[in-house]
Amino acid sequence: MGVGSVKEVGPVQAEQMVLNIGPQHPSTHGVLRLKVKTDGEIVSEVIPYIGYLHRCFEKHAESITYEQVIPFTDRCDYIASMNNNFGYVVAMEELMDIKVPERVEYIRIIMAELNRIASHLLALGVYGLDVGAFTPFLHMFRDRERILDIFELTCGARLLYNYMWVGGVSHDLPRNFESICIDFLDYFEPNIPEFNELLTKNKIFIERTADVGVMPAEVAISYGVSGPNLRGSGVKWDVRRDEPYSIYNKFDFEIPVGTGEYGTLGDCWDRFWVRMLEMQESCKIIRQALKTIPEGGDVHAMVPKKIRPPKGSIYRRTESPRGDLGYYIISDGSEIPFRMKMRSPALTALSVLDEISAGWMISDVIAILGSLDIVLGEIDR
Amino acid sequence: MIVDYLIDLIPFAADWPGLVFVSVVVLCAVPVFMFIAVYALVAIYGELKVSSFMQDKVGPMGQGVGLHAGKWGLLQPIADALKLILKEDIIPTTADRKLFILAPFIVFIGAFISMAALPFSQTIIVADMNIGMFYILAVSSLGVLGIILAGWSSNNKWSLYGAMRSAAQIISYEIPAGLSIIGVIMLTGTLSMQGIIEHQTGFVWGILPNWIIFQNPFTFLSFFIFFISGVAECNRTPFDIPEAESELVAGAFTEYSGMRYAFFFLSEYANMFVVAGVAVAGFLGGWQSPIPGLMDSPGWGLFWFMSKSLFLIFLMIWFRWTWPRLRVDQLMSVCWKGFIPIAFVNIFGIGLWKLIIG
Amino acid sequence: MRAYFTTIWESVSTLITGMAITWRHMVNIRKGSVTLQYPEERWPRPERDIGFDQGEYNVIRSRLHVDMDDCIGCLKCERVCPVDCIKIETHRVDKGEDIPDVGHTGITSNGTKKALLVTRFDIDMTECCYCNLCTYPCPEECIYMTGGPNSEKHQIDYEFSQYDRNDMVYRFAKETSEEQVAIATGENGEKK
Amino acid sequence: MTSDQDTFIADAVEKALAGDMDAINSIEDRSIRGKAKAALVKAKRAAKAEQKSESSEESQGGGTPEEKVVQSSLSALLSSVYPDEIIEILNEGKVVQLKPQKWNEIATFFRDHADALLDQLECLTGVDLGTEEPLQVRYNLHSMKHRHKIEILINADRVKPEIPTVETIWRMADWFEREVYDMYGIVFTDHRDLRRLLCPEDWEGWPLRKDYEEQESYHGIVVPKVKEGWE
Repeated sequence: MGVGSVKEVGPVQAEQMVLNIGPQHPSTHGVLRLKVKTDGEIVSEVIPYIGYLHRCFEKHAESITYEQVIPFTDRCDYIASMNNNFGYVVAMEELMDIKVPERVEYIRIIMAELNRIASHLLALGVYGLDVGAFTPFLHMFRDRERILDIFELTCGARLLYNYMWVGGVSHDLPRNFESICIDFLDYFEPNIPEFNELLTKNKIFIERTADVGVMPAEVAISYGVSGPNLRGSGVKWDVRRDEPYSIYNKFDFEIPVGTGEYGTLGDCWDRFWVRMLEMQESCKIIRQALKTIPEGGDVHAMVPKKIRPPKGSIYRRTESPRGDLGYYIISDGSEIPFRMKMRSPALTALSVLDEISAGWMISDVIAILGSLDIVLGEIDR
Repeated sequence: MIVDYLIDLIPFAADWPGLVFVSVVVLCAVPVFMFIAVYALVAIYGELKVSSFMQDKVGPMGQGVGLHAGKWGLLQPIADALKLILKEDIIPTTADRKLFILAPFIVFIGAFISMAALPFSQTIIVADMNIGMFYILAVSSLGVLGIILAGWSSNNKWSLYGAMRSAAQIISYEIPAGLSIIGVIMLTGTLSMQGIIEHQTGFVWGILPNWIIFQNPFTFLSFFIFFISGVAECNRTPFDIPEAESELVAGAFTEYSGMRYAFFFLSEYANMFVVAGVAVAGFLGGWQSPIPGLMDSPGWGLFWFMSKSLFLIFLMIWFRWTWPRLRVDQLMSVCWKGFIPIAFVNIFGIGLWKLIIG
Repeated sequence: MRAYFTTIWESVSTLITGMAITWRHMVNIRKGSVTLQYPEERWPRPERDIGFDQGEYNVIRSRLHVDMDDCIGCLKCERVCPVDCIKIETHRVDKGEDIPDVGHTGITSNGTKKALLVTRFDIDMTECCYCNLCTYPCPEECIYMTGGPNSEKHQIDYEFSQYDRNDMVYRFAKETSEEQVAIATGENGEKK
Repeated sequence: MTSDQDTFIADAVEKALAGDMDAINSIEDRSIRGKAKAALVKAKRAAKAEQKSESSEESQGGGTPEEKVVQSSLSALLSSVYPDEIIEILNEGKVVQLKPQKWNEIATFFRDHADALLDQLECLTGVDLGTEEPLQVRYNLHSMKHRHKIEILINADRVKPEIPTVETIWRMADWFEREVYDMYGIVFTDHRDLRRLLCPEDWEGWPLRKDYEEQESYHGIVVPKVKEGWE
């Protein structure tokens, strides 16, 4: 119970209290420790301490073969494993100059977008929990379960898929996939307005999130914040559209950006709202993909049994539900990566926390942290 | 009433007044305690089930005794209570031991002795004091003392935050609640609970019950202000910032476990009942039937009082599982900028109404 | 003043809208409930219309099983495992000969003649990451996750929980003493 | 293997190259099918290599013509302003290796110059090039306005690795530099808060260096090298 050091704030001597939020705390979304300096309820400084979930992904990747890395990418961002697989295989295929069959590209995009919806559902639901609303959380989990069912149907796993391989996917889609997927979309899309009525447009929720934790666009770019957090600040930037990978340029989808409808541009509500709209866009992409997916054919490109990329390096980023997920892969021509760096979007999102939450209350710090949608598995890797 | 009745019953009351008084108080206290315990089990079960249904799940279920939670999960609250009682009682080494032990009882006593003035029916009331309403408002504030003690003695920052928030909140929300009650007292001209209820006898035009809530538009508003302030005094969502689990872990109760935690739990539910009971007595006609001629014999009084109170408790549960939580400063501004001005306008309006119309 | 009342109106209306939604869910619980009464009801395996040879597509992630009669001891699964949870020891024996003493069959169900006696095939399921990588390279398809295409042979087991951590190490090879191995391997006795 | 089989495989591969993959997929025997697939891969690779050598002049450089212009213009801009700082321009101007001394100045120039406007630091990677080689830090820069990118490489001495910080220029570099310091021990001079990021404060050694040796024990906890009974 140490009381913080006495620090001079202006002309008045105020005693600051140091508060440890975490590593075990209900709303740190994992094992994160925030050292918060407070003056009463007002927070003057937030210092995140990370590394409690550090599993040496990068060191470990230097001792296993390229295909063995994929199960470990699953475990980095365990909420959106498909997208992590996707980023890795896109980078690897670019490095090895592999062209995968078109059906594989479609399958990958369907899976990645489904996982994006699942990830956003979790982010939004848990955010509701952070601001005290319990029911939307379980409603969203109910729908997320159905997406996980689809994944289980496809690849047997519900959370950590190891589904996308270099040069293909592990299994073809089952024949009843399309009807099940359409069923889900028909069921899910009408639920989004209900979430909005229950939570997004709720006055208490708006009061808690609008104008809170404003992140201006310049700050966001400078901190490397990406994905829905950046778009919440009004920057129309999406790797899927601006640096198209796979076959995203074939699909027609909007990039929702924050508008500051209820408060200032770039506040927590905008970030929340962007995620809500993105789920609709993902539904649109999935519907298009299901309509045009080519039938039949092998789902594995011609890849040598032992993956030995040519000597060289590549940095490729893809759009994960949390933002720009980059892989920096350096190959020395052997079957083991020479260097594997994962640029995780949640790490940059967490680094901006101190900047945007100083001066707010403890409750707001929790709300801001939740709106950044961090996953500690990805931050610590 | 019951107290008076019992004292009259004992023939040698005049000889040993002290002894008789003490035994009568004990005789009354035991049933009230039993009532709170049973009611809390029902309320916890209700809360579990209602919350589950709202979240598209079925809540505690089972096949029978010994198998999970009994038929429809009816044994779940009993299992919860047993678990809490049997759990190890942990007192942190750095805690202020005496205060730490004392705090849960103070909180519980506040809720417990408020029950003494609640008119369950025409006859079932422990003591119908002539200052009944005032008494309830006074002693129900005792709970905040216990919460502050709990927060301070735990020697934990989360607890301290919870306690301070709780104190600020309860003290603030006493004001709109009290101001709303003033309107009732202006109309009835009495502080006695039974007197207030008797004032609400009869029906307007033979249909609309002559309850205070329906007597004029200002009292209608008053009821909601009183009820929502009451929700805030019970620390229920959306005003549960003292124990906001996503921010303060468990607020003032972070360090408590087992039996002591159960007491906080019990007093939260008891407080809910007190708030609901006062709202029913003050605005909703107490133990009187809402429909002319339907079950309005005195024996049905308990039924009507309980069903009205439980309905209000259901409302509180409904609030909790629908809405997010307010922030601490918003909570204050809702109180000081929203409720208190409206409450003052209400007093003024009720007075004018009484002067001009009634 | 106007803003004051607008705010109040907005608050009341949005809060009541929310309450209406939860009410709707509460009264329609019979239709909307998604609960599975777990020990009585099990999670149904999704209906899967694969439409191609199931032997090639082991679409399940559950506990691993090895058909030891078919294992030729090629170590492919051990090598590919990213978490090193598989441990195999083999000894050279006469090709294609049955050795009933140590439970060794000479020829697999695919017709391959075995040249190695597998004396140890341990899988530590506490470490398994269910990535399914080991089942693909197996030339005899003898290592697989139970409950998939081979579900007739092995009932799916959700929990496979144990009271002792060591019981999670599945030992598939028949226990053999050193003498037995020495007799079985004969002059080929070097350990591989 | 009979010559009969060989011709059968060759047939199937030819068909597959013509676009009829079913010819291979329909082979009943697993082993023959595998061989056929392997042969197909070989054939395709040979075809690709041929194609490449033919069209190497057009295909390299990548991307659309405009992109190429922008790419080269960034490195050209750099070589016109800071000719002495450049060690090497690699990969058609997409990658530039710089000397560390003036890196901070160049970074500011890159961020603020109207033709560069590299306002986003995509990624900051530390690399250990080998036990005898120097350490390296790689910066992937990107402009949100011009939509062009460049990669900067800066080497650091292995014994006393020091690189100027760009933490104030791109705030993202704050934590990424801390991570590189944590993993490689590269000191970013003038960094305001250079602490370990992921490892504990009292961790010994720089884990991602190629010559890193694991600790025997940490705070009395023995680090298991080999799993018990799994030798």
